Amino acid sequence: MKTSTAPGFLQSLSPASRPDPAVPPAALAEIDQSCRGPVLFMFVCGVVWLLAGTVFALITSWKMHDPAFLAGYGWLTFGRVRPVHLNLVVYGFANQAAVGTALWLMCRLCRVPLMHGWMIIVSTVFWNIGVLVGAVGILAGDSTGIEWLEFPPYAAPILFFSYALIGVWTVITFRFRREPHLYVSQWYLLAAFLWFPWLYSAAEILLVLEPVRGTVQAAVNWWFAHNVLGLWFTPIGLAAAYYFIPKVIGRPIHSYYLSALGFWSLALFYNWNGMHHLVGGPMPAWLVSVSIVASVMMLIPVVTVAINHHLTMRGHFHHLKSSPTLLFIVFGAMNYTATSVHGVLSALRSVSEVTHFTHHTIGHAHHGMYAFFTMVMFGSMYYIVPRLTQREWPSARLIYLHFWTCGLGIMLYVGALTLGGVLQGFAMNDPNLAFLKVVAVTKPYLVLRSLSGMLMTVGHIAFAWSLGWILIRQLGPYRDPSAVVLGSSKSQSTGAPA
Amino acid sequence: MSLVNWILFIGSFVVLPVSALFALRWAIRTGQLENLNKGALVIFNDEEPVGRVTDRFPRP
Amino acid sequence: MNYGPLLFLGVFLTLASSWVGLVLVPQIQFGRLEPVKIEETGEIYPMARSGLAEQGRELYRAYGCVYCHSQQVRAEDFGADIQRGWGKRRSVARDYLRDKPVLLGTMRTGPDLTNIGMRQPSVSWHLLHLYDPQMTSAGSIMPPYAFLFDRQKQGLQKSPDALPLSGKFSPDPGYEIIPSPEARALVAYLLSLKSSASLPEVK
Amino acid sequence: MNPEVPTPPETPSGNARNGVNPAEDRRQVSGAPAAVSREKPEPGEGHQPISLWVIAFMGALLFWGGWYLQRYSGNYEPLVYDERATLKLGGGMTAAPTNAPLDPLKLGRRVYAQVCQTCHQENGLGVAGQYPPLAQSEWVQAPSPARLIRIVLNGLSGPIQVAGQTYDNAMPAWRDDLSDAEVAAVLTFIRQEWGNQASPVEFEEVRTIREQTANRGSRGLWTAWTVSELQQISDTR
Repeated sequence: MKTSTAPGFLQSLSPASRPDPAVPPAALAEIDQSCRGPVLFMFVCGVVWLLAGTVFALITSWKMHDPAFLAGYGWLTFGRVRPVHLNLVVYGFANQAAVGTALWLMCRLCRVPLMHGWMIIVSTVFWNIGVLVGAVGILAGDSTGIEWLEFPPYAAPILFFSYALIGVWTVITFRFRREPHLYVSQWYLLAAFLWFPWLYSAAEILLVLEPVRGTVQAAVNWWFAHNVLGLWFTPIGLAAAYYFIPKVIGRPIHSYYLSALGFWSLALFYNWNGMHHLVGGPMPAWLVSVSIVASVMMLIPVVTVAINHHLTMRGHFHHLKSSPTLLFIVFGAMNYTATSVHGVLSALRSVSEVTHFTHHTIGHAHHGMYAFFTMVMFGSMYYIVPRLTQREWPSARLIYLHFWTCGLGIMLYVGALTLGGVLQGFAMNDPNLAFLKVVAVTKPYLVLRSLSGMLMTVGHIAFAWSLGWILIRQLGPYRDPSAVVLGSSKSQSTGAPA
Repeated sequence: MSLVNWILFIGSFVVLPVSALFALRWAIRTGQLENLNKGALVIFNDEEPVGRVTDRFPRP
Repeated sequence: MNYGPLLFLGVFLTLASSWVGLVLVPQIQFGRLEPVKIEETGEIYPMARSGLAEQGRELYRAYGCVYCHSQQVRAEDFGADIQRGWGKRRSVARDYLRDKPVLLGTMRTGPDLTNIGMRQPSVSWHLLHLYDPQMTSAGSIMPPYAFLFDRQKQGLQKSPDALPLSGKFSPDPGYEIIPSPEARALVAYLLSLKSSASLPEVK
Repeated sequence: MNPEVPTPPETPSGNARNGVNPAEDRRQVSGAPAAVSREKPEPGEGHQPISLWVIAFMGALLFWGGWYLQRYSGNYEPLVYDERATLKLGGGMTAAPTNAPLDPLKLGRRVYAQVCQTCHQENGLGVAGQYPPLAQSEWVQAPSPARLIRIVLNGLSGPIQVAGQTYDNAMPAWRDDLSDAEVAAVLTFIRQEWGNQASPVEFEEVRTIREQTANRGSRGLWTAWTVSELQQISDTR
């Protein structure tokens, strides 16, 4: 049901145009219908990159304990497949899963159908071209050599153009919202959509196009790299958690005051964290100290969010057995708390002295990026996709397989590298131990990492299988959506208490 | 420490808290913080009211 | 909270604060550091690298060496960097003035390379090590970079550039292994990595 | 949709809130009489006040942050890298690092790990066909270290026979990078490790030979020894 009052593209750009107050908030089914093409397109592209990134992850991990593996080709050397893995899963998968989820959440929270879907489609096409060009560039040796920003300079404008479309779309949607109140998820989303282009363009300019001198580059690098996680992925992950946890169990969030406190303290402190990656490095003492203090201050938003989510869930944990979305998101939210507290500890100078430069850091990065963020994104997709396709997920077993392989896999991964990293750090700080002995200490943990990676691979294949299957079902005969998807239709109310 | 740095640091220590205080005062006076209790309910509506569980595993 | 502009202003100001604090202030404070003249030797430090070493640096970046090797030495009483001989003093901002990009690194899967040019000045060692790290460092998990070497048929006489390989590392009879220009550039870069000059800000 | 709709009845734990209008809710949050609170043992969700414990926790963290910055900021100077610099200058709270001389064997082991080990290996056996062994080497265990000191200071090039095997590689000069004490320590170490049994090397011996051979090249460009040259030098005490 198209509303005739939807503004045209040019009209929606005009600062004078306002939403028509006579138009009521859109029905959920109408919103889902409008999101179907763009959001599904983004999710499918994201999952394709997830599979490709997983292949590169396995190659990278295997090379760590079997250096002769695929060693004959320059383009497959460790130092190239590793950044390709990172950039594919971060910019290819995580980013598209994040933006797709964010678009759907924005529409739902603003209570408007997705406007100008073509912008999203064009943006997604460009984004995927950018990721492909960037990954091939790295394999060809054009990496910038800057962590989290390896995509060669010629890929960046493509990505930026793509992002700009999303940014414009967000502003339009926000301006034409039909729900006056801003829910906490919207704060996080709007903030993330403002922060990301600032971070990305500043880093691209100051590091690649017109590099600043000396270690100022390192400062910009870690200001950017830590904030991509902290001010882009984390807010979107939290926005999803703040929406789906109350939504799935049908109970409002415990305390809105805590939500506000958590949001503003995150905004205030997270962006100052990055320099703790340079503890002991050639940076002025104050710069590192400021970041250490800000890192410890992160306990405030983390504890607030943890309390808020926990008290919302209290008495409702039995829903974990019945809801795939909740299962993934609660797992992610718990790991958000765990990884953040862990991050606070490893920012301290005395801890960093041991753990810096070791596999511990890699374990921590995956803890945040995977055990928290990616799992929350999986949970979100399990909620969103059936509503867009109007089809049921094909198999509960596949979902369980996905959850347990990925959940156990990432816990094994984080455990192995955290422990192995600490042992590596102690060995490295013992000057009487030859370096090759330090390497030998880490080897069993690197093998464990490969095993956990295989577990997660199984989960990713299961998820891709589910997604492919549900999409194929959509091509098949139409089924009554109200019988398939819970809660998205009034006819479902027969099953709900009156 | 050079003059520029002093200005920057003192400036940030004074300007930031003062502006935060003003923002808070403004927010309270204009009622930005008053209807927070509505906020948590905004994701529920007639279609999906409070109390309805909206997700489950697929049934065979 | 339902007032969009308030949200946008707050969100803008928070990131602006760290943009000023972590990017702008460092740029003002040490973004214009200059090389200095070392009193003992009269050399300008840091010196520009030779063209070959600069080419090697590009390869170091392109092959992602930075993912396993750091180039920063921590202070005497912080970790064991100096006791391990990775440098004679801690690294400071001035050491990196000429580096684009700065390759500090965050991992020590392999040893730190700040001072590798002093610690291991032998070109032939580096070539052997690049060809197959197991030859010089058995048990290492560094990948072999044999693709930086050319396998060619041996002429009447052994080429003077051929790697002195023996045992299980030697090529098929009648063949020899010659380092490519890339391998030589990479080694030239590694040998250029020295930071023992004492600076006013650090003993 | 109307956001003013009161919490519906099916909220499991919030039955007491049935029919409460939002105005009453607000009153309760902003410091209601105790009796009202008791009436509603678990008030409805959505607007729980922040626990005092959380506020106290935040205060403690902020206080700690201020203390840390005051102590470890190095006065916000750009060229101060040591976060304890101001403490060391001011109250003398930390003792200056002592430069106590290291046990020569310990120092020798350390220098060996730093500069020798990459070629001669941790076990002193070298690399077959490339780098000669030091363990059980007749060169290392010679009665006088005169040749060894020369090799370390200026390097060695050309073929050399060690333990019946010929090696043809080049050893670099360490004259610029190792002090007399370090050369003495590392040579003492290799002469007494891996079952080697030879006399320790004295610091004075290194200094004397360093002065004697100072004319073999210049900084960075030292002329390496060849075996035939070294054989001119007596290796007996």
